Amino acid sequence: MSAPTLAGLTGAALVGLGLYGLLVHPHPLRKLLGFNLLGSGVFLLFGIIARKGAAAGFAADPVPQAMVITGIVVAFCATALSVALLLRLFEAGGAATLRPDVGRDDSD
Amino acid sequence: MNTAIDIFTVVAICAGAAFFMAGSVGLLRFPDSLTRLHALTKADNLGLGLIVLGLLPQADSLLGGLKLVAVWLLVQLASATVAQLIAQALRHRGRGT
Amino acid sequence: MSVIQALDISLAVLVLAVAIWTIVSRDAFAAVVGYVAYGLLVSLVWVRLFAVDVALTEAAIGSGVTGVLLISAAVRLRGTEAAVAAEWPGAGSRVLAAALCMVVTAALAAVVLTMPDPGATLAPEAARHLAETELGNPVTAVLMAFRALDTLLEKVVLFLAVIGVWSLAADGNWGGIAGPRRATNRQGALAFLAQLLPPVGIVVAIHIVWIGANEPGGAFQGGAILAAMWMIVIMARLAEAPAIGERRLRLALVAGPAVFLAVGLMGFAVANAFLAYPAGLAKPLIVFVEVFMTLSIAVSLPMLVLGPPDRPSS
Amino acid sequence: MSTSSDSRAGPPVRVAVGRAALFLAFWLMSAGYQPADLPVGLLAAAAATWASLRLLPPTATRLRLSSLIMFSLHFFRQSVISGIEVARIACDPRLPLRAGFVVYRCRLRSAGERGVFCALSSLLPGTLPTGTNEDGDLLIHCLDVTRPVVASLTEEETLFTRVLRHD
Amino acid sequence: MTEFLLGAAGFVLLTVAIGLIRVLGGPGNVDRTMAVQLLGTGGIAALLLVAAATGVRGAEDVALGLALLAAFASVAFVNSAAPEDDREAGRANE
Amino acid sequence: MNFLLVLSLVVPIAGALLAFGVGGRWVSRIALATMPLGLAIAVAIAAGLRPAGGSLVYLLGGWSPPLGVALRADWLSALMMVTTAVVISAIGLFARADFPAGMTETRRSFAFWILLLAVWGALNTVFLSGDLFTFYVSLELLVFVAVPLVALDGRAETLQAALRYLLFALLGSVLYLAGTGLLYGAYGTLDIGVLSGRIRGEPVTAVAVTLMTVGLMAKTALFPLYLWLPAAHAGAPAAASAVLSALVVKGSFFIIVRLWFFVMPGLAGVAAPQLLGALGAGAIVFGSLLALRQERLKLLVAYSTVAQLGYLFLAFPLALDAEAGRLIDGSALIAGLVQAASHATAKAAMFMAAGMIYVALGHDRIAALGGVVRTAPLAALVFLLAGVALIGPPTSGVYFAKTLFLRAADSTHQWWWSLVLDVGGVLTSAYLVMLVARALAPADQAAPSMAGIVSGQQPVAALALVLCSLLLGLLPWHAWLPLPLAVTTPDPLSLDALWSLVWPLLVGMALAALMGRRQNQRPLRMALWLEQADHALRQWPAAGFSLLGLTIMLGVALLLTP
Repeated sequence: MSAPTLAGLTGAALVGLGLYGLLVHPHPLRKLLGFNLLGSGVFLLFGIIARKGAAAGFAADPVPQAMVITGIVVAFCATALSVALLLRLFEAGGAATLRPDVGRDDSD
Repeated sequence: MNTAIDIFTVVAICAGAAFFMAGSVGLLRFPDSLTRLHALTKADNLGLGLIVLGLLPQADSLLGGLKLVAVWLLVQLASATVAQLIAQALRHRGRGT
Repeated sequence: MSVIQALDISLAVLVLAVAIWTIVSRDAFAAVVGYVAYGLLVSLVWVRLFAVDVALTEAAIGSGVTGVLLISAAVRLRGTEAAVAAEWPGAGSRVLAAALCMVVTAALAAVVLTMPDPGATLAPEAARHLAETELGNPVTAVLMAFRALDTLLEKVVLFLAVIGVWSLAADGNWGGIAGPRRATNRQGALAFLAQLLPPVGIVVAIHIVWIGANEPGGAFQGGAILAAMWMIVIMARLAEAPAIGERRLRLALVAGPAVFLAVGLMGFAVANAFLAYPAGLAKPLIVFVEVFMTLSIAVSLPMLVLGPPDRPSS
Repeated sequence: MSTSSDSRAGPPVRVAVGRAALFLAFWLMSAGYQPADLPVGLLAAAAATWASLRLLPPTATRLRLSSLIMFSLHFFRQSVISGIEVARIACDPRLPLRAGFVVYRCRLRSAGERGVFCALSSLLPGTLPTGTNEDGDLLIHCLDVTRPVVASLTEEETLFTRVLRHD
Repeated sequence: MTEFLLGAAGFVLLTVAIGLIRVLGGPGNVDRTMAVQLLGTGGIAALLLVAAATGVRGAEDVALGLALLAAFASVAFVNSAAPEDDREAGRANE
Repeated sequence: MNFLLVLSLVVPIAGALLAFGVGGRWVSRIALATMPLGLAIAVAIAAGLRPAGGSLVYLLGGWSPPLGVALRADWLSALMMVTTAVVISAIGLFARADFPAGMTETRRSFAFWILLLAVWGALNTVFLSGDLFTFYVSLELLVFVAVPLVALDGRAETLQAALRYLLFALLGSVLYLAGTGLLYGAYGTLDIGVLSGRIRGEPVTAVAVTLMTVGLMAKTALFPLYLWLPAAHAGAPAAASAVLSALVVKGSFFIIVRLWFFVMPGLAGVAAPQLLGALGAGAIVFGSLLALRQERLKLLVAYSTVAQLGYLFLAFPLALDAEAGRLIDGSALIAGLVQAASHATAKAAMFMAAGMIYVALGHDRIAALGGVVRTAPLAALVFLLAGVALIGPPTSGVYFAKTLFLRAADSTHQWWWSLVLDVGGVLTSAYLVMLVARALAPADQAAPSMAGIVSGQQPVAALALVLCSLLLGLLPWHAWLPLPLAVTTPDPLSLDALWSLVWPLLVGMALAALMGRRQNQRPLRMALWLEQADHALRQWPAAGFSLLGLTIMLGVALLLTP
């Protein structure tokens, strides 16, 4: 089995793993880790596409590579915003839960 | 000449890999965090140094080889700091704070 | 099985093992550390896929800066995991969810296995037009010329993320400072590192930005390294983060997208299209834009990691 | 950060030039030598020097080159020896560990010099500075306290002091 | 030679993996932080070996980047886990 | 002419960058100054479309696809861009009082105005992009705008709503990105035009389109994936809610339309569009019934958004030409987009009205709305008119869209969708009737002391939007849209038209009496069951299962398409 295929299969497995973490784990920080794994798995899928597109003297197709770089940046921004929100939520509400209707202020 | 260089590379890299192994064995066997820290920062640094040494003659140019040395120096600086930082943190924990 | 296959397989197994650890470990901090280790290993995978630009990005962002962000968060959120333990779905639901996720994985794996080799590619197209961009690195050419709009918008994403993080500040702290205060004594191993490493990091970062035109590297990777160096200085309490109301900081944050936009608009006049570069000036203009982008990235990333300002500026 | 350097009349030019040369050398190490790239290298060295002068304002300490070489040789020899030592302990079936703390009275008084010395000794296998105790002495963790740790540290410190020259 | 370098890279990765199992398990967060350091050094070694074997251009720059950031995660940990009295001291100094 | 496409993205983004760089009092001024400019650009593009043969193309950097990225404007883009420009300008006018330009820079104003400009740029990018990856980046731009808007008030519950939204939206983006990658890997291009010529009905296409569609549905909050929407839209400040509800969710819907109608119109099959339509129907029924059960005005409006988003997805089954086996971008799609435009204007006005009522009364409890007609007459009027616009009187855009939908259902022999449309009308009437009944009730307490004063400009902005929505049906659509000649706008004064307005109101009244929250009465068992289902769907596990289940259902439907 070639290196790109192997990376692609790893990517597919990571997508499933990340999806599971993101959907099932109750803690927001763990969900965030799941999201990052999921994203990373998707990027690896781009990686195999890039490598299989090696042509014209390039060892890998540059277009998917550029997209992955953009994707990594965006994923980082998303992680940073989530962490900031989570920490603020923890500060303001004293808990880091995503369950609605907890600690909800029912008066005005 | 080439064979001699290759033999040097093989020997140095084998030695480096052996130090990495020794480091990991130390991590497994040493009883507490501080001693494990010794195994981690010392053996692995030496291992990396030997691997860099072995790769030097394989580099395309003198400056290409020096780049590897630069990498090694940076890792040295990093692990010197980290070793102290973690040791301090461990000592804090030991005091129960 | 050849040696390289064995290496690839063990690398893949290791990556998956660390990823599984990240998902299943009980402790959030352990999971985060697993993720940082994972990021390091994934950058090795990228080198194996001959995507060195991506490997550099992953090394700097995926494990480096993200690692710092998540580790600090995990330390601050310590003890919150027990509180949400009751929200775990039941065992049956978890098994079902795992099975459904596996279906997704299986579908993707089937796609991967049936993918033609060689596959569809734009590499020949990129190679044909590479000379017009005057660059040597096709990835930079895609980012800065062929798909420049995406890169420009990505910089706007970064800019908006900073606004998003800042907007979480308490009203009274608007215009204030985030992160640790500056300490008066500069002793200890951390200060030692923060005094020696950043200048070296600056040299490496400039090297990576500069070489990005022809070899793997580029503005983002260089900017991320610069950002990391600045963060070390802040974390060692050798300097304080700037107040978010400071004019210089604001200008540095918008410099990248603004200069990119300005150069793009200039394309209307001198190159007949938005985001086009005039012949003969393409490379200098791209490097010019990259310099400002590097600056913006180097400033934005620490702002994102430090979080919203938590005290007014003095 | 600027306050500490403001108090001086300005950083001594010699220090700045020395550091810039070091950073230029590092540029050559990492980027290789291409005449066209040299202006960028000079720029990078200048930027690095500026950052370095702000982070680590120049002090009156100079380095003696000959002693530095001597010290480096000693350092490398010592690190190989002690690396083997750690490896030996780790792989020895009896695991001959006698770990413990040793208090070492450091004669270096300036914080910077102390930092360098701590970093160096933390790289040397067998010893690991874990901070200072109440008296300001270094607390060193050792894998084998029965070895002459203090003596070898003293020797290193002496060699290290020779590298430094106070104007 | 290529095969040897790749083999060495695999070996280093394997030993790192073994160490990783030990430190990720804890007992404390400080121990876990060591895992990052372990993988930093070992990963760089493996990277250099793979790069030398496969001739990937620019891999040394990745190693340089990793080396620069090798201490980063640990610094973040120590910084955020610093005992509160440390921060109080910082405040008192102003 | 074509350069206007570039300007429509660049002007708001440049405005945002400039506002950030200058800061202080100038932020809102720059934002407000950008608005007429952006509106003019959008109108100019819409006006220039027909002379240019129906579409405008701009090759960015002069690079042509597949390597380069192209911007394309067609009637869909123009319709949505003009709607966006109108809504944003109105919101800008409305928000001047809530986010004033003080002497010192404040957090809320600074963030709001910059985000308002950024959302505009992001939406225009969505509407004009001809490239799947540019879609991804602009989707992310929308997320990074929308989440801070939700969290702008900074209370714990809005922070939580923002975090839930962020995580779910990110999941959607990543799924979309995965599909994009697979399509690129299979066909070597990201350009919509080039791709539509190359794409084939292969398993890889089915997997990719499934992932992309489900990801976009999660971002659009299509039933049952709406876990984030009610809290997020109800918790934001009124002006921000208006942006989120009227515009942001339409961005991801628009990309689904582009994907299905312009990338793979011939590959949709029969089952998959029916599934999308069924989800839409579920949204209409479920969302409307839950709107009836809400205790807070803003939550009611939010659930009404969940319901109204369902209408948009009816376009998929109704646009399917069974004989040709492809989706036709004809009257059913026009109906979907006109519905989107009408909803955008009406819903923005509704959130504005809810905000003004909140300010006037000091609360937004539906049970205590009595007397609002006297306390805040203009706000109440706007709310009423916006509700009427959603039901769809004969002059309104909703009525026009509904007529087109019904014709399409008739001509494609899918009577069940007309049933859904009727039910939707009844349910919408029901919650409006219930609100009117509450509002007309005598005030059960003395005028509250907390009440604030609504600024004079605010009702004007909201009223203008409502009128847009109410009169949208009268626009000369034929001159501008590729409508078949057989479709004519019905006479708004005919008896048929009047009856079609009255009967849903009558049935709605009965339903409101039955289902609504009544004091001192035991709720119906079905109402309780609904609330439990809603509560479960707003939790992560149920939402996760829905998402995974939908992925598999849609995937199977697409894989089995011959």
